Amino acid sequence: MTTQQAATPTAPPARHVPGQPDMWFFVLFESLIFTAYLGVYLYYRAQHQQAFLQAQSHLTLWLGVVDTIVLLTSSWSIARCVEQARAGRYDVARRDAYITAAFGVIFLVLKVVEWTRQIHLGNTFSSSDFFQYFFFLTAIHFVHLLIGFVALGILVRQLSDVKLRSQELVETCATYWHTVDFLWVLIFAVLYVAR
Amino acid sequence: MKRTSGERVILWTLPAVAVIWIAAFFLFPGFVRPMSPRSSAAEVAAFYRNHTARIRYSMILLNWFCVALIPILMLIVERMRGMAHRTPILRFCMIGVAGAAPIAFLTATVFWLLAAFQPERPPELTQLLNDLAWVTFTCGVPFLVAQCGFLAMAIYFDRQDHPVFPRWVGRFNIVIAIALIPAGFAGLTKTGVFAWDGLVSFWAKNVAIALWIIVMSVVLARVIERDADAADNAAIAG
Amino acid sequence: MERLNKRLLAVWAILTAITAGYLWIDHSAVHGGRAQASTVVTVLAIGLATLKVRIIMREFMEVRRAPRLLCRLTDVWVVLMAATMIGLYIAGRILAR
Amino acid sequence: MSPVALRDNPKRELWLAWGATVFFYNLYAVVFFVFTHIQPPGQPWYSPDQARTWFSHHHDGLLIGLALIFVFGGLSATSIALITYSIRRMSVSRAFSYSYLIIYSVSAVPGFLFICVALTAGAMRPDRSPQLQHWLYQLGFLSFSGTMGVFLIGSLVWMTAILLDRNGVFPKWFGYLNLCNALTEVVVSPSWIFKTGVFPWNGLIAWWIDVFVFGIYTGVFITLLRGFIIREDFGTGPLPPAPHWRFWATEPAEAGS
Repeated sequence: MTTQQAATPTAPPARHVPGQPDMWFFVLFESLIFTAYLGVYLYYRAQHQQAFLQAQSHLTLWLGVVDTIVLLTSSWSIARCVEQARAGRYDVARRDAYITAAFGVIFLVLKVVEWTRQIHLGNTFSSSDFFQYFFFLTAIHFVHLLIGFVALGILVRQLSDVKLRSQELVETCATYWHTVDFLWVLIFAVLYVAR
Repeated sequence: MKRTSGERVILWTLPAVAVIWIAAFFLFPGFVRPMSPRSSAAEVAAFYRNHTARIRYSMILLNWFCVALIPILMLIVERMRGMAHRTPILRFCMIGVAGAAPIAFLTATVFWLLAAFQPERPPELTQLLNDLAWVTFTCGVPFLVAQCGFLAMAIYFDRQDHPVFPRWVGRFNIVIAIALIPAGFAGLTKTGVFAWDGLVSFWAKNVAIALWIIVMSVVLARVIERDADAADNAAIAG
Repeated sequence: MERLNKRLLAVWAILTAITAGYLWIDHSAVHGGRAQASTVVTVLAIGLATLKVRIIMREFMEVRRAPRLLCRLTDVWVVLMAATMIGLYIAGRILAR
Repeated sequence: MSPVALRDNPKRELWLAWGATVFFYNLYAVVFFVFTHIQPPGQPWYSPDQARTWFSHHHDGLLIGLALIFVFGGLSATSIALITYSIRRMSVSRAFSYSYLIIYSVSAVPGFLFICVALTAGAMRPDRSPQLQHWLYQLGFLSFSGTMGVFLIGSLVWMTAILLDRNGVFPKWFGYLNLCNALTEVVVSPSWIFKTGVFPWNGLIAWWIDVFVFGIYTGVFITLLRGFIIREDFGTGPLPPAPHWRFWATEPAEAGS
């Protein structure tokens, strides 16, 4: 009961599921839920195109592009982190995890700035159909990203504590973070670019 | 080793609580002759205007003491530890409903107090609050029914040479549960024995609750005395 | 000093390039200073986004090194997501007429 | 299973609680969808007159159906107790199990008692003024749907316990399903703000996607609880795998360590 699992870094076997297979259940299930949200949005958008286009023109596309690149960069960092951890270079891996967190924070700040700007423009959760979806989708994604910081905390703890180190858990946390990233890629495309 | 210290203290709070409850019951003018669901809005409003003070003070009392039975229920839950059960699951069931039932009653007192807070408001509003109070009070039996059911089942499963509670207590709980059930249907009619002022939904239900409290406290007192004596003997022997 | 993983860098560069490509798509959807509704732009945006999702899954999430079942499952999912979104958008457009 | 076998079965308490859980959720579905027509929900944008008509239209079904909930609603405690017990069987602190017990027991009152009281009061006097019927109508639906958010923390408590558990009581993927469920529970709260579109109490996103996820979640946990009872050995260490059907049984990790 008291002894922790002794996970020593080993070379990856020929083919293995990254992280706990259970996390992949979450990835697939949560993707379905988001597909449903985005599908509902696209369906209603297609029926009220002028209103949506008009409201959508208040968004700043390049800000969305910057958001996306920031999150992609954080994903890249955590992918490097996993590789370094696998190679047993835990200090480098931890540095990559901090870089990931930094880009995550930048994303959160950018989102808050964008929300504040839209609210000042008079675009709120209840002002128009488009902004209902905008605030809902960005906010629920925001919550996912906040949970991502919990995952990062677990990951850093795994890397820091010699007794805990479990490559599986590191990969599990990274898988969660990538999921938050690719969900944003979808949200960005349909909110900012779809016409 | 069971720790029974203080259980007698909790048990002896019951007579005090009972006195307060009985006082509050008779202080509230809507209980002694239960208010009729057939009263018009004007009659209901007049009732709240004429008895404002008594309604307020009785309901404030009940507001304070509606949770007073929880410590007694926890005594029962502690006794359940001694039953010949494999799992604590029935205890968890009891704890779950023990909290919900007083909160439901608390909600009813809030509606009564709200109606009496401003008796001069439009009669229809007073009647609405009065309806909500009575429906919550009368129909709000699910947790009590379940409580009796869980306890009966716990006693039935307590198969040992010296069961914690006598077997008849289990059957008694079933009878009480059955007596409480019709009150859940009080919304269906405004007249007759099933209406919220009727023989079944009001008198049978509330007498059943009173009877349950009396009988269970006597049974509990005996068990607690028995355990306390056993503890004393063990202390002397040790 | 650890070696830079060139493959991950290339993946990041491709993903960023596709993202920047959205600026060009958006530009092409504007006619006469006003944005127009466009099924082509929407389908292209969703298509590129799901392509990016697949790249993220394959490379960043290391699905390419995972058992074939997970490879196929994620591919099915990418197609499912794209088809659902595009299908509902087109269904909405048809119903709007 | 014959009654005699049940009497001697050491798991009888668990099986009865499980049976009561199945009964309760089925009763809930039948009452809400068939008897009362509370589901699919009434329109949030109804005018006072329409709300009044809704009450008189559903009069009998509402009163009978809700009376059944008034009588059997306390059985909701059985699933809570069973889940509390399952958390206690894990290798985590009992604080998790007691937190779950308290959160879900207390939530029962706003969760289902308020809607029953409000809609019973409305159906009892269909001749009440439309404005007041309208208020009861909104109280009923909003107290029912709008308070789903309290289950956020409850779900997260269960999730954390499952993910930390080393006894293999539940598979880890179910821990993550708890997170999916928790995140859809909060999506219902826009029903406090909107009357039309996809976010009110009958909205596609705020209600139906959530109900769909909750339905899957409930079905899964009832099935997993069954597996848990089958595997239960009344010990404190890792739970043995299911005797025949290994579908949901994760290998008790780090056994013997």
